[in-house]
Amino acid sequence: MPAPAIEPEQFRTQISDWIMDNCPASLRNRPMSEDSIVWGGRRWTFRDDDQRLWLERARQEGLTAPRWPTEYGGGGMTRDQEKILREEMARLGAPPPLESFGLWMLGPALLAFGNEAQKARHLPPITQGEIRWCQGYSEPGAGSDLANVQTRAEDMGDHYLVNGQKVWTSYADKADWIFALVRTDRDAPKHKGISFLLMDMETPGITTRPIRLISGKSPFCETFFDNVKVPKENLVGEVNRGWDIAKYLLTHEREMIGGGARGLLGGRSLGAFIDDLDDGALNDPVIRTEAMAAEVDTLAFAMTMERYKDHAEAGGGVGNASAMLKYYGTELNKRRYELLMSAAGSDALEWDGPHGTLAAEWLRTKANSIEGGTSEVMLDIIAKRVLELPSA
Amino acid sequence: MPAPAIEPEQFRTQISDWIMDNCPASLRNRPMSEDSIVWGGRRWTFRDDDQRLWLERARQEGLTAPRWPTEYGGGGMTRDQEKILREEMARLGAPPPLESFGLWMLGPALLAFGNEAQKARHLPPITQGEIRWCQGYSEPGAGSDLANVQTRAEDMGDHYLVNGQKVWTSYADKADWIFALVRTDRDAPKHKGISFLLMDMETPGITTRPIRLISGKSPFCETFFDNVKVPKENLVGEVNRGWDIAKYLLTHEREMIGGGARGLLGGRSLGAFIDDLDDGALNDPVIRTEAMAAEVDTLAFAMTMERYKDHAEAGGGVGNASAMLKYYGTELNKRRYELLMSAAGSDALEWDGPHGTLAAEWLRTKANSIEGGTSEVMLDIIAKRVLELPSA
Amino acid sequence: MTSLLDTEEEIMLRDAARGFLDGAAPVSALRANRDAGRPCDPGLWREMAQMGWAGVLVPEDAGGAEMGHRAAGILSHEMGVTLAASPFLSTAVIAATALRHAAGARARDALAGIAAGETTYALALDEGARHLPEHTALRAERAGNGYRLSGSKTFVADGTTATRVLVLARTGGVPGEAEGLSLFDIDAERAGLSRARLDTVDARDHARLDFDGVEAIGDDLLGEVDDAMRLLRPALDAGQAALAAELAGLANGVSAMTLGYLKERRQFDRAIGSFQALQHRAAHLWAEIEVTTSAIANAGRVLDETPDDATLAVSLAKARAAKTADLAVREGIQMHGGIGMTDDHDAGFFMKRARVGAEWLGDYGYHAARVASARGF
Amino acid sequence: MTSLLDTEEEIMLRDAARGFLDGAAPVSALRANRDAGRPCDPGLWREMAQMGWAGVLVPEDAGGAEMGHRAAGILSHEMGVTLAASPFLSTAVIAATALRHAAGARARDALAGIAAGETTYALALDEGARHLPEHTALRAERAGNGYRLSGSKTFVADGTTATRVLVLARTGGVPGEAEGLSLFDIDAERAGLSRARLDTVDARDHARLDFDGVEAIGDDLLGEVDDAMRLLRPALDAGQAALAAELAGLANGVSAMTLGYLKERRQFDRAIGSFQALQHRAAHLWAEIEVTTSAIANAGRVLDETPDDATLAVSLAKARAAKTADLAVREGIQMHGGIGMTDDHDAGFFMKRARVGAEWLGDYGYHAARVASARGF
Repeated sequence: MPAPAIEPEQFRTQISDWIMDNCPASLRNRPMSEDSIVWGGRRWTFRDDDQRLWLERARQEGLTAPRWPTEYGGGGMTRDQEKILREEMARLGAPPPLESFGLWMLGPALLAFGNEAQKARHLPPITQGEIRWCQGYSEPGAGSDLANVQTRAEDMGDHYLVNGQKVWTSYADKADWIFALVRTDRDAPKHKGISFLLMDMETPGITTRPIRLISGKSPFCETFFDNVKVPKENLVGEVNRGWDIAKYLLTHEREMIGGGARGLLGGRSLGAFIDDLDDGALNDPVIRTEAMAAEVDTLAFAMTMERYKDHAEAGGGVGNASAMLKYYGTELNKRRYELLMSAAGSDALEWDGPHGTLAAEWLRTKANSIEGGTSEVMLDIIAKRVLELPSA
Repeated sequence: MPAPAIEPEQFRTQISDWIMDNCPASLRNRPMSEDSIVWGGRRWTFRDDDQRLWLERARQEGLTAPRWPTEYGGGGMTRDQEKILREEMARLGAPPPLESFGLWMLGPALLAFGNEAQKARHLPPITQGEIRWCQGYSEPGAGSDLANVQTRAEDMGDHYLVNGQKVWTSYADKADWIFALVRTDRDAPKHKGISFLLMDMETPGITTRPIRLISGKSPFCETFFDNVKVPKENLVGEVNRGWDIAKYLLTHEREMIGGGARGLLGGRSLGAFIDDLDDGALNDPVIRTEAMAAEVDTLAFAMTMERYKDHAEAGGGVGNASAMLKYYGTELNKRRYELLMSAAGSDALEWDGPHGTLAAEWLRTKANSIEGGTSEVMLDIIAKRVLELPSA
Repeated sequence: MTSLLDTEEEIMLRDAARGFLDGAAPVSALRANRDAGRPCDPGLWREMAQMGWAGVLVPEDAGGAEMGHRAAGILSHEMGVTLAASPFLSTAVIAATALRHAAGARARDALAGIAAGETTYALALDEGARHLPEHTALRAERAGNGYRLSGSKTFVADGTTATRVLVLARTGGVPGEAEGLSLFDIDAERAGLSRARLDTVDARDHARLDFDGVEAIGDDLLGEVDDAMRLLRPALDAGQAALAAELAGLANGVSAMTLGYLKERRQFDRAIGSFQALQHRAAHLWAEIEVTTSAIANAGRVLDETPDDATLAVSLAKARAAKTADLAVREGIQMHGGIGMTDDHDAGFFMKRARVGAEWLGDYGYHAARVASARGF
Repeated sequence: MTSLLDTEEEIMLRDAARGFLDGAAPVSALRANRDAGRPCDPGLWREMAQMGWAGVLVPEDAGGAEMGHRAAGILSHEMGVTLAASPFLSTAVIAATALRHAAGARARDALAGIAAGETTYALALDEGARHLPEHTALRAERAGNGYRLSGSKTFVADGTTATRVLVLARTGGVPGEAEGLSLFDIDAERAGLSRARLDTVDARDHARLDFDGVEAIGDDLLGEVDDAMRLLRPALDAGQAALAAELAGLANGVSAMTLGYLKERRQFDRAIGSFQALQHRAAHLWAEIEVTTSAIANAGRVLDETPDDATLAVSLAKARAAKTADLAVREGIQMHGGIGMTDDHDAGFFMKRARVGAEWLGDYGYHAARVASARGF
């Protein structure tokens, strides 16, 4: 692996050589699918030895978390170096060795808000793929109002006692630990009495139940907390200041979800997809008109993702404008799937018919504009924080 | 003319005979145009003698206001008889002998809220076409908030002293009298201190100035009141209760404007219109798709007008649902004109080019969803009064 | 023409239907059927038949109630409100209309069977992903005194549960031509006919039917040979209008559920229905539903009074209804937020049925094009 | 490819342009020109030329600033913000690009004339209501050493004020064919050429040009005979991209005006911008403008870096810009209410120019179809 301070072109050469030497050929240039993702964790089973080998080699070099400090198993890279790494992996068709909510969400939160002991304890198992995390934000009845946290953590002197319920906890039934928002002060204003707590899912009193969606099975769960004892050292940041961490992570999440629209149907045009579904559909002026409009908007949105990414990478950040990406990307994606369903006609109406899981995917897109902040909340954010329109 | 209590079919025969005998042939089955309308009033000049003759004959029989009492020059007809009259006039191509804000607006208001002296003084000149009225509601800066009346009428003992300004007073420069909302109590809550006042436009202190719109010349004016002395007998209804009359008339007006969409392009299809503009335009899938959608919606809206009209005539009234007609009709009309402009291409961009006044008509439609209550106000009304959604 | 307003009789019919369906076929019944793998509830149809719904279009002399297409639309609308699954559309509307246009005692007997609730029908029409009757390729070849049917049909509503099948077959011409088509009325259990249920998102009975040399005797031919369209055209008009009414009912059903949620559900310390952005969208949706309601009433009126001119009225109704139902379910799901995305909630059922109803018997583009063509462009 | 973000140089150019136009060509200047019957202000163009705008695409060796298409887009965008009328698009973008693709000293001299602000051009292209270059019927017939041009052109931007005219003429083939077209560069005062201004809603210079046997000598032919598309294709790409940028600027201009109004204007005792329904619509409009901004930047980038692939990028930009400007002006007028409908207010100018800009050089449907075709459907 290249030394940290090195010329970009040399770095690129060394990285690409290393990938070619170390990424097993069986993994390269395979289409992405649900079972090609490595989530890690205590109960993880690899699909095959090559998958395990790739993770072991990559984490040894810090490539599961390229920009995290090396002391926690990160790669210690600069922003530009990470960009080169991702470009070379994409070019060579090497899959990500590990994906996890720990890498995406908890790690950045701990690096920004955690204490030294917490970083030392929790970051290495994340980079090594040993502990799988899930996120406990939403609660039944709270909906878009994430600050409406009812799950309470009572200070019992040497520990917190947690009681309550979370919903929409992705993969809670498969995760080892959970990071969650809990209410530690019931008298304070809504946003002020929230804390950010880490819990081992094996702690007595925690149970989970999968949620079935209108589109079928889902990774989402309900998670119940019944007199769960949590050591006080598991509180991240200051007590009652958890909303700051939550906000930090929400902006982060929004960008990820909005970006989904870009890659979903690969680089192919909508017209090509529709032709595959029904080669006469584009003769219908209604479908042709909508396909052209959706194609125009999809390409322009992809350019917008590029522009915002460049802006963020140039150090400008994205901030509240990320609400726009979330809003536009998810609404566009819903339109695209409505169009595909129309184009495919009655063949698309079966759960597993001539077009496979198209119907389930279509129904699943309806959640895009709800999860991670509804479209309405995104529009509120744009109106108030970007356009600075007055409050009522 | 037939006697009031008569069988419908006999009534129909007598009415149609009368129309054929009395409506000059030169007026019948002519296309409607700006200069075929008879507004009446002190300064009115008829286009020709037949136009004058038709008004004189019709008003003698009370046909300018078929359902008003005969003592005021009305026809004393029942609702069903008036319907038959309108049907026969339409069938025989007889134009309305007189149109006026007095017939549409002030008359109904006086019949409902006026005292005997006011009815006796003001209704006959309306039915005879001798006095032309205009309406003074809106004020600069008030916009949709019609109750935000700043024009004040001070009680000077034997008269009111009126000072202020109105805008959007249609044909104020051609009208003889104005009915206006004025503020008579500046300390009362907004809706409580308003009165409904009648003023002769020749009273010293009243001046008007025409408003030019983005679409060109318009019937709208600004009207200024500078120490105008108004006799107290010109107050309609109770002092400070003028808002009740205004609301009554607003519902009335809304139905008229929303209904405009129906007849605007006659019974021809949008496709036929587009073909006239550019016979290749419908080959464009975008234009074809929008034309089909607008045609579907236009026909369905026409059926809705019919359904609501039947409902109103069956005595069910329309009430707040009239907000829907106003909203849907005006928004649809805007869409139709946008489509016509697209279809006509660059030929439509001239003020007076190959397609005549199409550009001016297109721009004029933009006011439809503003005047008589904006689309936003209509949606508020539907949400709160029809759907009974809660207030904030 | 008569008024587009419901008559007093019609209002009573609507109220009665609503009362019955609220009790006998609420959305929870659809859920129970789905979870049990049942496409519909046979007992429900018996009750509907007893109320005269099966015979809504059957002449009185064949034991029907002969209430007409407006009444059929009212019943269909109310079934849409609660997503009630029944053979109503295929049997009582489509098959009954086709049979009424076929003369003779045989058709009269079949109509009597429908009115009695004993016979149910499926219409086996389309062979591909779109509604294109004239693209029929399934062949009916002369064999002795009868015919032999070979080919496949798909997306056949009520295909596995119906006791009889109306099948559109080609006796002449080539696929793409409206001529050369004949309509057969055969027993669903006949040898050589295999029926496989499709696992559609609306959890109703849609099937693929394979005809492997199925025999049809002369009496099975409905109407004249090569002249299917004379029966099928009015049957499709009636079916499309009733389906439009169902979709309008569906829009009303999901919209009532959504309005209820907007009034009850609190977020950010207020009822979400007090947020003006949602209010305006709800008001717009209501306006669209009102306009569609008129088109539905008009389609029923035209079918009852001047059925030969029905194309414009029917396609207008179906085009409007498909779009309105789509808007209603999209707004319904979005306004319900996460809870509406869960299978435990009923909102998803409306979205799934709306999609199936939009495609069946011609999608928005198909009907919009027919409106344009009827209007001369 | 380079980033879609403005470089520091580009930000400076944008700020400088904005500052200049705010002072020299605000919307009130357009109003004054209109009321005086002037299509544009000749003094303004001299100033623009002095700042190097006329030569934005002219090579340095011909006295130009050679800043490229991204820079042209930035200038065009800023002119859209204040609705500044100038010969920029016809002359500095379209004609300059065509001339750059024509070789030789004659083209170099013409480019020098453009950069100096001395020569202005109009492109005489379309003959009907739609943008269809290949439908050109105006004939150029051989006459001695030169040609004789006969026919008519319409909707010629800057047609009455330009000193020269680029005219697309048919030297072979028949209307409808892209082959057989030639491009002539002739003096606007030449005998037989009559120019009549059209009274268009945007109050700018659009004209009908009648060619009654106008003589063109050999030197007036730009490029090769029958090969106009080699010059015209890149010229149109450049013009369409710059026009898209102008429309995006227009959307930004009217939207800034509307946001200002929403913040200031009070109704029902609160700022109207505090009404959530208007907030959501304003936020949606902003999102659309952001997405269009990316497409505009991309078109400039592609024209500068890989101009042979520009069709997709340019048509994408023009299609987006037409739709976005349309939304911005419709929302702008509606949100301003009555005041925006009066001629005394500036909002109407944006709506009128948006409509003209949407049609010129190909409307939404034209460009959306080109995007589809470039994407293989």
